[in-house]
This record gives sequence, C-alpha cells and structure tokens, in this order.
Amino acid sequence: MDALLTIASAAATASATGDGLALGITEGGSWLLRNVWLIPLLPALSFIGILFFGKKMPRGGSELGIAAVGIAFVLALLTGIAWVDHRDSFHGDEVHVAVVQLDDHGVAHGDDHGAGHEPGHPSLAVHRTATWFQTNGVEFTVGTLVDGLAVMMLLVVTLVSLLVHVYSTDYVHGDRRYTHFFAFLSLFSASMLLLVVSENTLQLLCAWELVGVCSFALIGHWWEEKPNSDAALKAFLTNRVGDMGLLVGVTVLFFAAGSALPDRFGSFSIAETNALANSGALSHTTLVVAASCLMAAVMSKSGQFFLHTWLPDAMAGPTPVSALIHAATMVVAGVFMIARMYGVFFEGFQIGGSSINLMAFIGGLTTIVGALLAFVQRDIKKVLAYSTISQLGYMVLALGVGAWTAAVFHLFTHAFFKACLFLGSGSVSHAVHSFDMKSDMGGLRKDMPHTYRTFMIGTVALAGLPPLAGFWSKDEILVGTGGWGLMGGTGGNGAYTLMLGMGMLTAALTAAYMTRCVYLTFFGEFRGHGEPHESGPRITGPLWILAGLAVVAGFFNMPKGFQLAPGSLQERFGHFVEPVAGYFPAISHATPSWSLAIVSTLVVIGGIAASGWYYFVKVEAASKAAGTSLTELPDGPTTKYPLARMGHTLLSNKYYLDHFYNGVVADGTKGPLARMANRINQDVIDRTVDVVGETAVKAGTVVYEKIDQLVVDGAVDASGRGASGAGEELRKINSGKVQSYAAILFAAATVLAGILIVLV
Amino acid sequence: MLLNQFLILSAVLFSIGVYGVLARRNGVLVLMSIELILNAVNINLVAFGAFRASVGGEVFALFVIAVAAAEVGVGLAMVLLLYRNRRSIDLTLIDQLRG
Amino acid sequence: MENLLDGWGITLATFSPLVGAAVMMLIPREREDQHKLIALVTSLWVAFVGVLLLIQFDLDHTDRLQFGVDKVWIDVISSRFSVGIDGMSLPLILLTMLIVPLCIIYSWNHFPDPVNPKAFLILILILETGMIGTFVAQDLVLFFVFFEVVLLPMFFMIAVWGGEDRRYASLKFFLYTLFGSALMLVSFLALFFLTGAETFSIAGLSEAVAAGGVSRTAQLWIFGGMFLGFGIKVPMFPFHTWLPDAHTQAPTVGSVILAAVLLKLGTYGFIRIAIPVLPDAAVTWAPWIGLLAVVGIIYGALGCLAQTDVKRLIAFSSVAHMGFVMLGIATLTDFGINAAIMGMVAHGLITGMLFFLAGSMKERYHTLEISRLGGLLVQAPRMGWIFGFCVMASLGLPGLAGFWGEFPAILSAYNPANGVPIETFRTYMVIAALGTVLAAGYLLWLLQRTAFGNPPAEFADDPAITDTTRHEWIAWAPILALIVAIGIYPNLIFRVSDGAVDASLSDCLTVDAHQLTDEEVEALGCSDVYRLGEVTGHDDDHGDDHAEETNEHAAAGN
Amino acid sequence: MSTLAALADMDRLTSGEALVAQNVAFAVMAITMIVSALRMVTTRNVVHAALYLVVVLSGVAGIFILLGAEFVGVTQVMVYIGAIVVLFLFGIMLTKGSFGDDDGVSGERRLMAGLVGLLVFGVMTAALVDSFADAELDRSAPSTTAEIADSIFSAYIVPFEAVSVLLLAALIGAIVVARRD
Repeated sequence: MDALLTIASAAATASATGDGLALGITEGGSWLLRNVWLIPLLPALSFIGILFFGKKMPRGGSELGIAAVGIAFVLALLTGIAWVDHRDSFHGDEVHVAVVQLDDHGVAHGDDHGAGHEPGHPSLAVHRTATWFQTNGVEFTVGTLVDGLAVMMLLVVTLVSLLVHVYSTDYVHGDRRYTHFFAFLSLFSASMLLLVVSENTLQLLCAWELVGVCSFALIGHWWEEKPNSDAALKAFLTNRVGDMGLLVGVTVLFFAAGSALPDRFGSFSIAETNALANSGALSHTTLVVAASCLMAAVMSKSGQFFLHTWLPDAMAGPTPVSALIHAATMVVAGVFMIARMYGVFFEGFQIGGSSINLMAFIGGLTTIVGALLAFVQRDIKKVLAYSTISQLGYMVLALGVGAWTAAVFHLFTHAFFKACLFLGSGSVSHAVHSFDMKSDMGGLRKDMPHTYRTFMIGTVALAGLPPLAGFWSKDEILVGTGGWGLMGGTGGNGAYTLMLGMGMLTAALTAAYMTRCVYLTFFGEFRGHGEPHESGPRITGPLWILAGLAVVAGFFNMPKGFQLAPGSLQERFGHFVEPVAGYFPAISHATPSWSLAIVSTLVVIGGIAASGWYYFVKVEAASKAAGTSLTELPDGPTTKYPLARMGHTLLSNKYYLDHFYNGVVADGTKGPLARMANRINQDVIDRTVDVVGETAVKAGTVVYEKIDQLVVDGAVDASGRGASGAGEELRKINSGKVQSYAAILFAAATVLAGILIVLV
Repeated sequence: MLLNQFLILSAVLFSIGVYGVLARRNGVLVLMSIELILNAVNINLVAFGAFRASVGGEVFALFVIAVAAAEVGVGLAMVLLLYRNRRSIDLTLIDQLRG
Repeated sequence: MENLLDGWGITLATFSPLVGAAVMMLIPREREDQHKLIALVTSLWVAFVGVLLLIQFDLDHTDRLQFGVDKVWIDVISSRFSVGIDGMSLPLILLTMLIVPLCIIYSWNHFPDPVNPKAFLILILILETGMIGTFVAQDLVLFFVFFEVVLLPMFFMIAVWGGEDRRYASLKFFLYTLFGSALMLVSFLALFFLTGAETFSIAGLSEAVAAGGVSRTAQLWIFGGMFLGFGIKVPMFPFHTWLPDAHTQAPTVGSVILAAVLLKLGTYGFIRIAIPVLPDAAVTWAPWIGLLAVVGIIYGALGCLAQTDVKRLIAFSSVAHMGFVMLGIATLTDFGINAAIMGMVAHGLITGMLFFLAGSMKERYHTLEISRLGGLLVQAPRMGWIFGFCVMASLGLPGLAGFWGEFPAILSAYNPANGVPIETFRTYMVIAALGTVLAAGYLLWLLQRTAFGNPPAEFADDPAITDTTRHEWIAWAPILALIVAIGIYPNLIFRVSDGAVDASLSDCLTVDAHQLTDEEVEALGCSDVYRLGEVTGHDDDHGDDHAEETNEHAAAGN
Repeated sequence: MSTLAALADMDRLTSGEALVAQNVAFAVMAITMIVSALRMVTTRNVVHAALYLVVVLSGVAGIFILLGAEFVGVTQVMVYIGAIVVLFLFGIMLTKGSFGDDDGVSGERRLMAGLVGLLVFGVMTAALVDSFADAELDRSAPSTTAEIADSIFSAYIVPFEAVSVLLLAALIGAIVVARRD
C-alpha cells in the first residue's frame, strides 16, 4: 500500500496546461457569473430590513420583499443570458488539482477520465471563493459555483418566489403577522438561493438547515393553534433525522477527499469531491457510505418514502408557503443535492449499467405510495401534497436511473405547474374558507373561471398530456429508464425495466387522482356555505403566469430527433443545463422513442377515463338520482368489497407510518427512554450520592441489629418456600397449555444440544 | 468482520423469538415471533454462506423466505379460524391438548 | 501604554474586581445606588482593559503566551506568580469580561430575595477575579487557588439567594466540586514530586514529563485524578447530578455565570493542563472520555425530554452540549479542540442567554412549570422571538454560534488523533449526530409548550406579564449580536484559538507516533513510509520548539 | 512533517476504512434490531409490535447486504416487509377490529419463557464461541444474482420445485382453513 505521490499543481494556481485532475471549473468568466452572490444577498438584506423596519412601512414590509426578489429575478435573468453566452464560447483556463495516485490497486488514475474534458473546453462552471474561516491551518471557503443547474435553479426560485410574494399581498392581507410572514419569505428566498449556488458541502449544509428553519417558522405561522405548531415540529424533526445523514455524509466525503488530495487535510469542495469520485480516486466503500448517508437527507427533505410524512402535515402553513416551499423550491433541495453531488451518487450507487439501486427503488416506491395516498384525501392541499411527494419520487427515480437531465427538467416544469395548482387551491380556499373538497367545494367552475381554467391547465400538465410541460419531462424520465425495448427506444445507463413500470403506473394514478380532485372541486353542485367569488388580480395574475409557463415550459427541451420541431429547438435545456465537465460523471443518454410516448399518453388517458367514468358518469348520475351533490357512490367499491375496504383503511391511516413514528419512535423516546434516563439520574446516580452519606451512618446499626435475624430467618423461610414452590411448578407443567409444552420442548432440546456440544 | 458477530446476533434474535413464542398470548404475536426465529436462521445461513464462499447459504435463505411466506399464510388463516370460533385469539384458551 | 499593558495588563484585569469589592465593603449597605454604580464601573473597567488587551494582542502569534508575567510568589514550594494569555484563553477571558457587566445590568432593579445588593455584587466581583485568574494562570498552584476562589462566592450565591431547595443544592455543589478539587490537587502534587522538576509551571512540568521522568502507570493515574477533578466541573456524565440542582436553585444571574463561565473551567483545565502535560495518558484515556462524552450527549438529551421545569431542562441540555465539547477534546486533534473552544464560547453565550430568559419568565409567571406555561409569544412577543432565536441557536442552527461548536466536533470525531481508536470514535460520531436530533426534539418541544399556543387561563390577563424591559435589552443585545456574528463569521474565534491549539498539540501527537506498535499501524492503515517520515520530522520540530520555548521563558522571566 | 499531514495520511488505506464502516454499520444495526426485537415481544400494542417487526426485518436486510448478499437483502425487503408484514397487519385488523392492547401476560409465564430463552441463548453462544472464536469473514467476492440463479436452477432444482409445490399447498390450505362456510 505504498502511496506514490504525484503532485502537479495546487488548485489555487490553476494553469491551462497543468496536468492532474481536471475539475471542469474555471476561476474566470464574466462579471455577472462571478458575482451571483449578489442574488442571495438581496433578499437577505430585505429580511433584515423587514425585521427591523417592516412594521413602520406603509405596506408592512411587503414592498421591500417584492423589490428585493424582483431585482434578484432580473439579475437571475441576466445571469441566465450570461450563462448561455458563456456555455459555448468561454475558452479560459480550467482548474486542475493534484491527486494522490495509488499504483497497485489501480483505483486512481488521475485525469484519464476524458469524455471531452480537454483543457479550455466550453461549459466550464464559474467558481469563486473567499475564505470563511480557518482551523488546523486549513482554510474553509465560502463561494459560488455557477453552472447551468445553478442558473436554472436561480431562475426558478426567484420567479416563483416573486409570484408568491405578489400573491401573498392579497392572500395574507390583514393577517396578524403580515410583516413576519414577509420577513421569513425573504429569509427563505435568501437561504434557498444560497443553497443553489453553494460551492462546497459545508455551505450547502448551512443553507439546507436555514431553509429548514424557514419552513418551520412558516408552517407554524399560525402557531396559536396546536396542530399547526405540531406540524411545524414534525417537519423540523423529521428533517433533522435526515440531516443527521447529511452531517455524517459530508464528514465522510470531507476526509475521503482529503485523503486523495496531497497536502490537504480535507475538502468540502463540491467540484473536487465529484471529480475525485468520477476519477475513481475514492474507494467504492466510502462512496457507498457517503451516498447512503446523503440519501437519508434527501429522503427527509424531498419527502421520499418513508420519511415523507411531514410534508402533508406541512400544509398547515399558509398556502403561498406551500406553493413556494413545499412544492416548488425547498422540497426539491434534496433532488438538487443529488444533481449537484451526482459524481458521488453515480459512483456510489453504481447507477451505470445496473438494473436496480437504492435511489431508483426509493424514488419508484415513493412515486407510487404518494400517488395512492392522494386518492383518499378530502383536503385539496393534501391531494397536492401527496402529488408533490409522488412527483419528487419521479425525480429521484430519474436520477437513480441516470436520467440526470430528465430529472432536472422535471424539477423545472414541476415547479411551475405545481405552484400553479397550489396557488389555485389557495384561491379556491380564499373563496370558500375551507380546504375540504367533500364538504365545502364543488361546482366552482362557474363562480371562479380564472382559477378553474388555470387549475385545469396545471392538472393537465401534471397528468402529462401532450403538449403541456409535464408530458415532455415525464416522457424523458420514462425514456431514461432504458427499460423500453420497442422500436429503438433504448440506451441510457442500464435496463431499469421495473422503474419504467413504476413510472407508467404512477402516470395512470396521477391522471386518475387529479381527475377526482378536479371533479370534487369544480364540478357537481356547490356543497359549501356562502357565495364563492373569483379572487382579485393579485391572485389570478400569478396564476395565469404560472399556467402559461406550465404550457410552454416543456418546449425548452424537446427530444433529440423529434421530427415536429426544428433542430435548433431540440434539447436546448439539456444543452445548457447539463454539465459536461470534470465534476460531472460520464452518463449516457437514452434515445427517445415515439412508441413509448404514445403508450404513456394512452396510459394517462386510461387513468383519466377510468376516474372520469366513476366521477363524471356514475357519481354524477347518482347525484341526479339523490338530488344532492354527492362525492362518491353510496354503494361504492369500499362498501362492496372487503379487500377494497381494507386497502382504504390502510391508506386512510397513511400505511400506519404515523403510528410508527409517533407511537413507537417519538413516544418511545419521550416516554420510556427519557423516563428511564431521568430515573437513572434521580434514583441511581443521585441516590448513590445521597446514600453514600446516609449509609456511612447507618451501616453500623444495620450490622449490629439485623444481620443475625436476617440470616437465620431468611434461611428458614427460603427452604419452606422452595419446597412448596417446586410442587407448584410441577403442577403447572401438566396444565395442558400449548405454550407450556413448547417451553419444555425448547428447553429439553437445548439441554440435549448442550450435552451434545460438551460430549463432542 | 468476525463470523461470530453475525452468529451471535442471530442467536440473540433467535432467543428473543423463542421468548416471544412462549410468553405471548396473542396468536398473531406468536406468529411474528416465529418470523423472528426464521430470520435469525436466515442470518446464520447467509453468514455461513459468506464464510464458506458458497452461494448455497443464500439459496437456502431464499427458500426459507418462501417457506416463511407460506407459513404466515397458513398460520394467519388458522388464527382467523380461531378468532371466528372463539372471538379471541388468546392462545392460552386452547387447552384441549390437556392429557 | 504598551509597556504598561505588557507588564500589568493581566494583573490589572484580574484584581480590579477585588479592589472594587473592597471599596464596596467600606460603604454602608443602605446606599444601594452607589454599590450598583461601583460594581458596574468596575466590571466595565475590566472589560475595557480586556478590549485594550485584545487590541494589543498579536493575532499572528496566538501560540505564544503574551502579556506574560513571571514573578516569585511562594518560593518555599517553587510556586511562581506566572500568568499569560494565548489564543486558547483569550476567547474565554473576553467571554467572562462580557458576561459579568451584563449580569450586573440585568439585575439592576430586580435583585432576588433577600435583596441585599451589596453582598450580591461583591460576590459577583470576587467571582470575576477567580474566573479571569483561572484562565490566565500558568502555574498549577496559582491555577488551583483561583479555581477554588470561584467556589465560595457561588456557594453563597446559591445558598442565600437561591430557590426553595437552596441548602441542599448549594451543599451538593460545594461537596461535589470540592471532591473534584481535592483529587486535582493530589494529581498536581504527584506531578510535582514525581517529575522532580521543582516547578509548578505548566510548561516546565510538560517538558519534565516528556523527558521521561514519570512512569506510564503513574501518568495514567495522575491523568485519572485530573479527569475526575475537571470532569466534575464540566460536568461529565456520571458526575453531573449537582448541575441540575444547582442551576434550578441558583438565582438567575448565578445560573448565567455558572453556565457561561464556570462550566468552562473544567474543559479549559483539560486543554490547558491535562492534555499538554500528560499527552500519552490522554491518548489512553481518550476513548473513555469520548465514551462519557457521547453518553452525556444522549443521556442529557433524554434527561431533557423528561423534565417538567424550564430551568432544569436547560441545565440538562448543558450536559448534552458539554458532551460535544468533550467529544471534540477527546479526539485530541487540532480540529477537535478548536471545535471545543468554539463550543465553550457558543455554549456560554447561548445557554447563558437561555438562563436569562428563564429568569425573566420566572419573574413574570412566578413558575417555570412547563405544563402551566404557554403563549409567551402572545403576551410578550419580543421576548418570545428572542427565546425562539436562542432555542434555534442552541440546537445548532448553521449561521448561529452553536453550530460551530457542534459540527466541527462531529467532524473531528471521524478522524481522531494517532493512537486513538478510530473505529470507536466513528461510532461516537454517529451517536453524537443522533444527539443533534434529540437536541432539536427537546428544545422545540420546550419552545412549543412555552411560547406557542394561547396563554393559559391563569395568566391570560395578568398585568405583570410585560414584554422585554430596557435593562433586559441592554443586557441581552450584546449576547444576541455575538451569537449571530460568530455564527456568520466563525473565524472570530477560530482565528484566535487555532495557532495556540496547534502549538500545544504538536507535542502530544508526535510523541504518540513513537508508540504505535506494528499491529496498530497496520490496523490504522498507515504506510511504513509515512511513519518513518513522521518520526524524523518530529525530532526536528521538537528541537526547534524546545529552543524557542526556553528563549521565551527567559524573556518572560526578565 | 506537520501534524496536519499526519492526520491527512491516516485515512489512506481503503481496506481499513471499509472495515470500520462495516463494523460501525453492523453495530448500529445490531443494536437497533435487538432493541426492536425486545420491544416487539414485550410491547402491549399489537400494531406497534408489527411495526417493530418491520424494524427488525429491515435490519436483517441490512445485515444481508453487509454480508454481500444483496439479492437476498432485496428479496427480504420486498417479501417480508412488502408482503408478510402487510399480511400481519391485515390479520390484526381482521381479528380484533380495534388495535387495542394485547392482554397482559402473567409473570410466571414470562419468567419461564425468559429462562428458556436465556438457556437457548447460553447454549448457542457457548457453542459458537467454542467453534468459531476467531473465524474471519472474507468479503472479497460478493455473490451475484446470476450465480444464485444458476445454482437454484441446477444444483437446487429439486428443493426449488418442492418449495413451489409447498407454496401452492399453503395457498390452498389457507383458503380451506379460513373460508367462511
């Protein structure tokens, strides 16, 4: 295990011709790309401003928040334009880093991982750092890493955040904590923007926790009611469980990277870690451990099965918060992290050339589990929450099968149509003062035409019917599984046929539950009280913008070889967003397939038809017969078939996961374990201290007075009890209970085995 | 890794399973305890397979999983029958084996 | 100015409070305003001297003892008045100098029963002398004297101004600490006699031990004695039971000083004395220290979940937080000990702040029973938000100070020093990470029960429940600002402590490299090449260090 | 050489690192499994018991993966957690309606069971320690799915068929026993 050091040049002194590992990043680039830190800074400043002066402002600080996020959005747009220019035409120096090369195991081989990473190749990410702090003589940096992914996220976050800000001025108008609400929206935007431009994992971790705490504060916005604060606590604690994985994963990667870089103690740098993972300089075991730990964080943040239970409860927060945080941005932080650390995940889970792995499996499971749960909800926001879980599962599945661009593209389109749906549900609840679809909604299409139309657009986009946004991204994911063998649609990173099946099933389920949701909300007759009316322009405006994006967002990435679009419009998104540089693994891309697109569309139509037949035909007819607006058939399948009833019970109880977390984990810790610890404290340790003193005094007396009697009496008593006890035991043996026989059987067999062991 | 750490873990689980079978009155719980025992056996099989570098252990573990599935099916059916006949699944009520 | 500070700065800072206390003793008890004024001015003066020291402090050589004084003190036992400040002690000294005036401001108008500001403030000033003295002492006898000076004022503070159970709590505190001190003293004496170095100076003893004067067994025993002495003060599981009682019964200001500074005396003792003097023994003990640390983390957290009283809960959380500090120390790495220093400062600020808040709540509600509280945010919104902020800081939210004590400690546990069992510490790391989840659990639970919801009926219309007063703002604002400042820019502490820690550890680690057996090397996965290189490198380094140190000593002596 | 580089060097050996990671993983899983198993056989709530069983079964799957038997591990998750536990939950739902507590168990029975359990454990442990005191597991070559498939359909074809028949028999048997006449 002799370590041969080959040192070329340190990262700090990058040279265009330097050998060593190419990181795919550059310290050059245009002013805008080097100064993206301005974008998170703006909302951060507005947070401080609103916090200290918000109450005194004429509009309670909301104007400050909108201005800051608005400017941030403009900056993000400019940055996007700068990136488009930079992507293809930048020819500056690429940063190289020296790597420890291990000769005999053949694991590390420096820079032979080519795939077009020759020096000066276009699409170098723009990297900029400053010293944050130093300990142990090691400098820890803070900085920005700007590539297509970061730019895309900047755009999505600032845009959705801006729309949500505008929407909120109407939605939470007159709220008891209007100013606080906007302060935390600003803080959240700042943290999220910081997260997406993070240059190292430590910074990522910090931003990750900060968005978590904003989520906590906003879920618990109306903390006077206990269920809200309970939901906030649950969200925070569930995320903490995952964060534990993040802490450990980041630590493992830090030292692993340090061991592969000569003269470095460790490295948090995302680019370095990924590039090292790609080059094979990190041992597979390390990567598996790190990737699994990080996966735990993804599972909690992005609501993957079985850490997803906080997300539906998080709907206790105001609806704009649900749209911004729990649909479009924060919950995709997990997906973003996988995309960001893809080198580690790709190598760790060995995504290439496999047919199943942990990430794809969890994603696939989540997407189905979430979709099924969406069927039994009464609360419109919970339907959307479970739908979000399901769609996040889709993204994780896509990343798990190596369809990186498809996953990120789905993140992009999903942000628009899901935010549109959430804000739509908010608009509805604004009108009927409730979220309950069954008792307080129905027939709203006539009263709320704008909301109805935008909600329908969002629904169709989510269901994935062409040509709306969801169709394109969903189709890419299905193609990316590489499991479709018909008519040339293969390729990809492996044959994930199971994942293809899971994706197809979910497509049908999604179409079906959204049909149910639309029927219950907008069709039939109004079941609530009062006169619902359409919301104002500050609510419908953002709705129409998002609906428009839900229509057109899909065209950004039309598949390669798609005959109906000009070649210059094909795969634009992938071209500008997917890195080709050293910190990104060499993934292979699947070939699109007409047959798969047609089949998946048919599946979606099937889902709509099945659900539509039940609601629009059967339930509608039953409603006419009964004279009221029904929400389900009086003699539906759950009353007819016990199996369906059981399934319904299981789903209504959310697979008993909450029983498990609350009853077993939380109560187990808070109850027996904590009580035990406390009792040990009071009765054992503390007692010992007290007793030591008392004992010294009493010892003499005890010895003198009691020992005789105890010994004598005790002996007599014991022998008497022994005799009668034996008889009792013998009688019990013959009592005829099966378990007694079993006990004797076990005992006798064991004794015989013991004898055997001793003898042999 | 030592072979024994797996074997002893398996022994612990096995013994806990035995305790469950003997101590609990609820039929379903007894079945669960049996699952625990079977799992302990599986750990043994796989550990020995790994020790001997043979796939035999894993193959038999798979068989055991299949048999366990069958066992649970029949066992639960019996518990259901018991429940239907006596409105209880307390095993201590079955004392017709008394000699 | 410069010369004055060099020779007298530390002495001035250490003994000014005593002078102030002496003046106050001469003034009759009834003139309360004068007492308050004198105490405040004295403590502010000390803080001012502290700022001057900070300005003069050479940040590029934090590993050197600065402003050193080395005078003959008790010649009979070769003990000298030897003081100095380096990067390890500076943050803690400044913390002390900050907390004391804030405590005096906080208690300005509401002294606990029986009021008597004269006695109360005199005790606080004596405490300040003891605390600063402990942090600057470079001689074991001097250290011990200051360590004990702290004990008595605290005892009286709890016993006189405490809650209902104050007798029991104060006696427990006193006996526990005295027991630890006794063992510590025995250890110091053993060092003195076994090395035969005829000195109590820390540096001198460290050299004598490194030269091989003390057998390995003896070193282990001596370290054990110090371990108990410092461990009780920290407090480490299972010697922590004095802490909840002392905290619960002590007056608010007492709790704050106890949490913010007194607990740090123990951890400071570890990094200043125990480890540099006895590095070999430290390596052997490290797994056990680490074990007790992680047990403390989990156990403290579980204890918190079972508490019904706000103050008691915060006290138990101290056990958990100091567990992180001790875990960092137990790794014996530069990184870990830096984390520990950061953890001490952060814990001092945050937990001190939480005790302030608990005191203010008690004043308003006259109870700290969690089940009776609620709706703090409704009745006193500002205070509620500050409480929420401190809870977030305490559970280790990045961007606030607490995180930088916790995360680096976890990080360092992944990769402890040579000779410390790496597998064991990685297990500790996972357990400690679990502790962060539990910490979030109990702190948020506390926040939910006390701050959220609507106020309970018994307090709903209580006019006594007001929002934060001006005195409270003045006392709290600096702490809150520091929590944020350190959280955003942790280099404020790391920059100061790093060099000193590195220098004090360099002996410890390289000495250890000699002792690795072949099997250990194999198990750790170090290559032979590396080990040889390390040994030769060490010899050179050590020689240089040695020469430098002697030079410095000579200079300091003059 | 500085202490810094010394620290950086420490992590260089991959095999040592792997061993640590595995042992930590094993310890964490083993403790979780044992605690959950104990809670499973002692908890009064049957649904909780089933959920504890899930924890134990997941742990077993983890142990399999640790032993290099990934296929068995995945099967374990799918069959046990996916199918058998759900079956148990149905069983609980069907037999009691509510998910109340299991009736108390008498102390003497628990004592007896505990003694037998300890006896079993003692004898097994003694035998194991006696026989395999220092046996090391060599994890150089984890078995692949292909190998397992090959041996099932060649060497173990007869048992495989027998299991198939057994499953069929169990299916029919379960229907016959549970059918409402």
